[in-house]
Amino acid sequence: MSTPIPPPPSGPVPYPPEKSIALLTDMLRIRRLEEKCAELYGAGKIRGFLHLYIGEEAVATGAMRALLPVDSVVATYREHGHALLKGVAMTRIMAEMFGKKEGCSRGRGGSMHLFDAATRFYGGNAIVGGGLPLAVGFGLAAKMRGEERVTACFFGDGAVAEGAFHESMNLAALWRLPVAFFCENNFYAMGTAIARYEAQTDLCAKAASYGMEAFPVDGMDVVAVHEGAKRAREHAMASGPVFVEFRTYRFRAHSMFDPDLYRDKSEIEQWKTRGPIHTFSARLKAQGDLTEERFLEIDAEVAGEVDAAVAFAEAGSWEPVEDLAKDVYAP
Amino acid sequence: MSTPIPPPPSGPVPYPPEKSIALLTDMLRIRRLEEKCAELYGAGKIRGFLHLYIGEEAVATGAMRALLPVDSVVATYREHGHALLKGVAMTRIMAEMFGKKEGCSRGRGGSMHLFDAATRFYGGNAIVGGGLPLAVGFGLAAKMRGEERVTACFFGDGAVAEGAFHESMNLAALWRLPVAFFCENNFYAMGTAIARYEAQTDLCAKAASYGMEAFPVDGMDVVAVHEGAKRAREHAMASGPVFVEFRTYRFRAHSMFDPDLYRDKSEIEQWKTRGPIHTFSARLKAQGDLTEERFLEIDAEVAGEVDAAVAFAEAGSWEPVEDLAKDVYAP
Amino acid sequence: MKITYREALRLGLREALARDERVFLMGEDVGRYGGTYAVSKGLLAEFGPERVRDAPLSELAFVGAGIGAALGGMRPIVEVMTVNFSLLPLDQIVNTAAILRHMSGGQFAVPLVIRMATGAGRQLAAQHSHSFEGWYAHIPGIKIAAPATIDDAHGMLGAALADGNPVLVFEYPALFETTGELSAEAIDIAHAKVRRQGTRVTLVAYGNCVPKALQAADRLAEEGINAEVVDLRVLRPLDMDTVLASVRKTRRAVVVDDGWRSGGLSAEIMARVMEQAFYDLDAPVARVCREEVPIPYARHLEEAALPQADKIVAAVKGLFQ
Amino acid sequence: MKITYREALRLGLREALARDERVFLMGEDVGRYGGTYAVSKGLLAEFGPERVRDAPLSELAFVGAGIGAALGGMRPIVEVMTVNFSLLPLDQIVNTAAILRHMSGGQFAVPLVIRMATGAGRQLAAQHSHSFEGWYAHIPGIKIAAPATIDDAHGMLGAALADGNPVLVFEYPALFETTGELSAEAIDIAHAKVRRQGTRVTLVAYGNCVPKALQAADRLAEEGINAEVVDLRVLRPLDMDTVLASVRKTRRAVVVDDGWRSGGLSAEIMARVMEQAFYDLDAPVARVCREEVPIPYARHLEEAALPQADKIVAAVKGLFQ
Ligand SMILES: Cc1ncc(C[n+]2csc(CCOP(=O)(O)OP(=O)(O)O)c2C)c(N)n1
Ligand SMILES: Cc1ncc(C[n+]2csc(CCOP(=O)(O)OP(=O)(O)O)c2C)c(N)n1
Ligand SMILES: [Mg+2]
Ligand SMILES: [Mg+2]
Repeated sequence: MSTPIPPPPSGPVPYPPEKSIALLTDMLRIRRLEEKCAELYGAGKIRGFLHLYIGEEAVATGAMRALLPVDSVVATYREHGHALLKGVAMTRIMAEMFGKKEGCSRGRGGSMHLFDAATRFYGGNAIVGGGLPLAVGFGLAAKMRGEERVTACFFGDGAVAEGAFHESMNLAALWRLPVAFFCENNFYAMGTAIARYEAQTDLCAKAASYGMEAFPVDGMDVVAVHEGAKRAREHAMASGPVFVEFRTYRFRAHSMFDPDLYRDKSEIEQWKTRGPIHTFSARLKAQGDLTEERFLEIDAEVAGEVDAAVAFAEAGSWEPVEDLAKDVYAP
Repeated sequence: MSTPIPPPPSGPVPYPPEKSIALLTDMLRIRRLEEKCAELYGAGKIRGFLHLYIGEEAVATGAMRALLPVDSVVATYREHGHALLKGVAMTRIMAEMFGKKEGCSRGRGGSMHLFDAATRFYGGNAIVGGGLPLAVGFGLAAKMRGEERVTACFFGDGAVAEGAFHESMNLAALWRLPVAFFCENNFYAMGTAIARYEAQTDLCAKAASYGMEAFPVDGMDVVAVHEGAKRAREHAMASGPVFVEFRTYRFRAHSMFDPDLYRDKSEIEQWKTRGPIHTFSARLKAQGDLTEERFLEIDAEVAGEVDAAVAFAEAGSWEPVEDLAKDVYAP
Repeated sequence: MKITYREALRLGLREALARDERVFLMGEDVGRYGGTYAVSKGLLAEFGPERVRDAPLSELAFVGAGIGAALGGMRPIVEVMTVNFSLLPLDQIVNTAAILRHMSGGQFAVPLVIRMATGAGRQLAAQHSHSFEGWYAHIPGIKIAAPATIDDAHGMLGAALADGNPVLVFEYPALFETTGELSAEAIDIAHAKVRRQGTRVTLVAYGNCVPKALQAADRLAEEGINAEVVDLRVLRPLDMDTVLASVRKTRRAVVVDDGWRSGGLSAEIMARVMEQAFYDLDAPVARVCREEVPIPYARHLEEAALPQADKIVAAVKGLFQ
Repeated sequence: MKITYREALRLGLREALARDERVFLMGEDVGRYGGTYAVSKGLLAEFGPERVRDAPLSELAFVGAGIGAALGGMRPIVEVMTVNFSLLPLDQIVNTAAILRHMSGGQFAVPLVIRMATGAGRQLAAQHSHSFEGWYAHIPGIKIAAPATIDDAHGMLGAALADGNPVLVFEYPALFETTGELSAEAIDIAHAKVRRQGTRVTLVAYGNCVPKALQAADRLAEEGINAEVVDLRVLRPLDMDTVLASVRKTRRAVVVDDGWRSGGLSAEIMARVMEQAFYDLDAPVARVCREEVPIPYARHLEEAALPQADKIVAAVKGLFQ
């Protein structure tokens, strides 16, 4: 990777302690959920593709807390955290990973296809770039129906190279739709570093191409993310689409099949010093909003939630084979 | 159309008279060929879709004269002029329009699919944006083979909205391929004015998105086009891809089926004052490089070429039905 | 009321827009231009640019946007100008529209209609002459409607909008000028229909091949062969009951298919007849399809490449030899 | 030499790159990452980044660029990571690669090979479990190769490159770990092959269904039914001679197809058998296909959705009732 790595996020956290703790807790919920998933993958309880978000938690956390329940979310195959924070119960997410009927997609979707109509979480899409046109459609529907909601569309840096990105950005800008395009730039598309697939690695520079508002945000700093996402939501609501580049990093391999041979261990280590959870904790501790004791307490609570989710998933049932063809069509 | 219409091209023509006359002749060859095609369409000799280039002749003319025989050309369904000036005989173009075996695509392609291997004219593509990826491939092959040639890819403003444009521009820029992207911006995609389908109507502004060199050119001024295309060719050869926006206008309807109800007649009339042939002739006359007599002489020669082409096409033969399945596969 | 197929399509669109304000039409040149084939002419003036929405040349995105808008509570009618351009948004159709309901465990319906013009016969050459509606019928999760009559041209759109599934409605420029009486009959997208009664052979056709099959049936009648013509109408799901009832009666069948032969819908009809009525057949089912070539521009070659009444007649006679 | 299917693929690639310097490999993560399925592992180090070329997520453009490069004198091997993503570049495949030669009156050959992984069985769910190779076989102008054995995994790439037409080569992750002896046999992309001799029923299969058919044949043998297994190998053009010779001998057939049933390749095989061997059949040809559902994630549902040996056994027994 050629882009220099900035220093770790630091400085005062401008929130009341409860808000900060809530942000921290959410990041931990994603982290611990996924660590458990990795473990269960090893144990054969979870199968298929599994893409971990570990390292990137500040993005979903800061962003989702800036959204309202009426807002719609479209995400990618790396979406456990987004689903969880949009409000899908951890139990139902875990059951989905197990392939159980109690899962949020009835066990049919697995890790890459979490869905939840109630919380307006529209997936979960394993086609890179596939969610962007959908987000445009949600924005269009909201605008035509006069609904006060924003659609947040999460996607990776790799998706920016796809035609779907280009066409969707233009449509959204042309029709001034209330869509926030949240690019999670972790500098790699699978094993390919951004400079090896993008002629223009400054992703915000692309926004001019659509006359669209755009700005970069430190995606390892939950405060910066949260502020950026709030600003983006307001902009989308008031004057149309916006593109935000959240610069982040994944600490794990792309998927459970990836031997991760394409990047230097030192690069990973350097990014880990910017880890969203420990840097945020440190900042809170520094300003007296968090103690190690409290941290361990929260972590234990989260562990409890994860354990309960696993127990729920274990206790779940298999969809009967006779229902295989159910819901191919509306009745 | 919101973009203000500039004054007609004017000023001295910086070429020796022979060169100027050659440019004028080429524009006339396209014009008269197409006027004849329109007439023959009315007579039922030519069928299918027919897209006339009338009004835009300066672009193909100025550009093609900047290219060398070794260069490759990829164009659109509005490509009679490009084929002709790349060196495909008018006789073979006309025979193709008639659907005759002597046509440059054996009568199988018609107006939208002129091809000629010998002159490196690679069509003729009726899928908007479809030619751009091909051009990237030609550029890649040339680069890998160490061949000194440029690929010129012509496409319309409408194609810019397609995903194929985005992906192709990035690939060409990323790999620094010798490709000149020649956008023929006639401000309309069929009946839709550019401001009604592009959030960003300054097409050159898009180039930054790929870190690509780009500049606009008055596409009604054959001198400006020629100079711009030379500059583009040099740039492509020396340092990689370039995007040129040729601002032009079509005087006729989109196709023979188009009732042309979506634009003001006054807009067309105003653009006609910028017509590439009469403004260029006037400039040449003003500087004593052309007389009305000479003009009529040239026009008569061109008419002769057109008549010969029609006679050739009329005299042509039909591909035997038994050959229908020939060349679906290489033998 | 005697109207053209084109007017029937337009009437269907107008009624749909008037009936339900969630309905809107989106596609290239549907508004200001009036539709490439003038199908949506006048609708912009009537319903305004929000609901008759011109889109950029961005098939992938605006089809996907149609899916999103359907999920978001609208009832979009997306026009992909012609089937030839529908390969660009195919990923959205197959990997989202068709599977979302099942993959989400039944949470999401995608009440989306995609209209496209299809078929050859007007010398538009290889890239503009595809007939993929039969090919699309391979995909579970979508329905395919192929109106061959004035009534279907008028009524299938409404039926598709009411269906609640993603429905692809294919329109046939080759039939746009045909005229007929508009009846008051209710139109579904569930059943095939016998368009001509017969006893000795069943001609199974759809879309622009229905008139060709009827023409062939007329000629066959002159030669004493009484042919029944079944119009499939809906290519997915297939109404095999109607086809099989006819084939069991006539004991012979020819499938007429505007698509290429190999792996076309004709093969599926033949396979199902074999599976379900093998012992009722007096001869193998035959087919008349598009020749397996890209469609050439030259008229004589294009004609030779497409199913024609005389080829159907010949195929039927072949069954009696 | 005993190697895996994956190693056989890699060997084929390495030989192709070494043999002809016009050959290059282009696709997402083929280089630095070593290929999603580690097929191209090591090739970057051996041949360098020009010839083992990582591409952006731009399937439409890099497939089109492959076509252009082929026209420009190279011999590109384009990898579309999996068939699931191949709908994005489908327009380039169908509207350019497949038709250019014919449409230009024979002026241009497109000597392009497109490789993609295909098939389900690894709990990857609906968007990552397609099997479209049979569906692609509908398109004239392209050839389709489906290696089911170590020899074919190794040799079909070379045959495809030598062919001079655009060839789609489908690779089966479900078979990547299978091992076998690499023989010296010359590999073509023209013929089907009998993989097991039998007398009483013909099982027609391809790709990852070939082992399933062989397994079913073993079980059937235990029950006294001697099944012949034909591996189609090439899905377009179909080698019907081999299929028909077998069916005429056994008089019964079951087609096994990893694709969806309706309009799948199975239907085409059945249609052709009906057309050409109707009177040789003792029973209608049957088929075992993918159920017509998007593939679910849960293992038991995925298994139920796919062709399996026991379903093949049951289908064969059905023919004898
Ligand atoms: C259209 C498409 N092409 C290829 C793939 C295979 N693939 C899955 S994830 C991925 C990389 C995506 O990178 P990015 O968008 O940066 O997201 P990240 O995984 O880094 O979050 C690729 C190539 C796919 N799923 N879809
Ligand atoms: C992919 C695709 N979509 C739609 C069409 C139908 N169509 C043909 S030309 C055209 C307008 C193209 O406009 P532009 O690119 O500006 O070229 P121009 O005709 O103005 O030269 C459209 C929509 C097509 N041929 N291909
Ligand atoms: Mg990434
Ligand atoms: Mg234009």
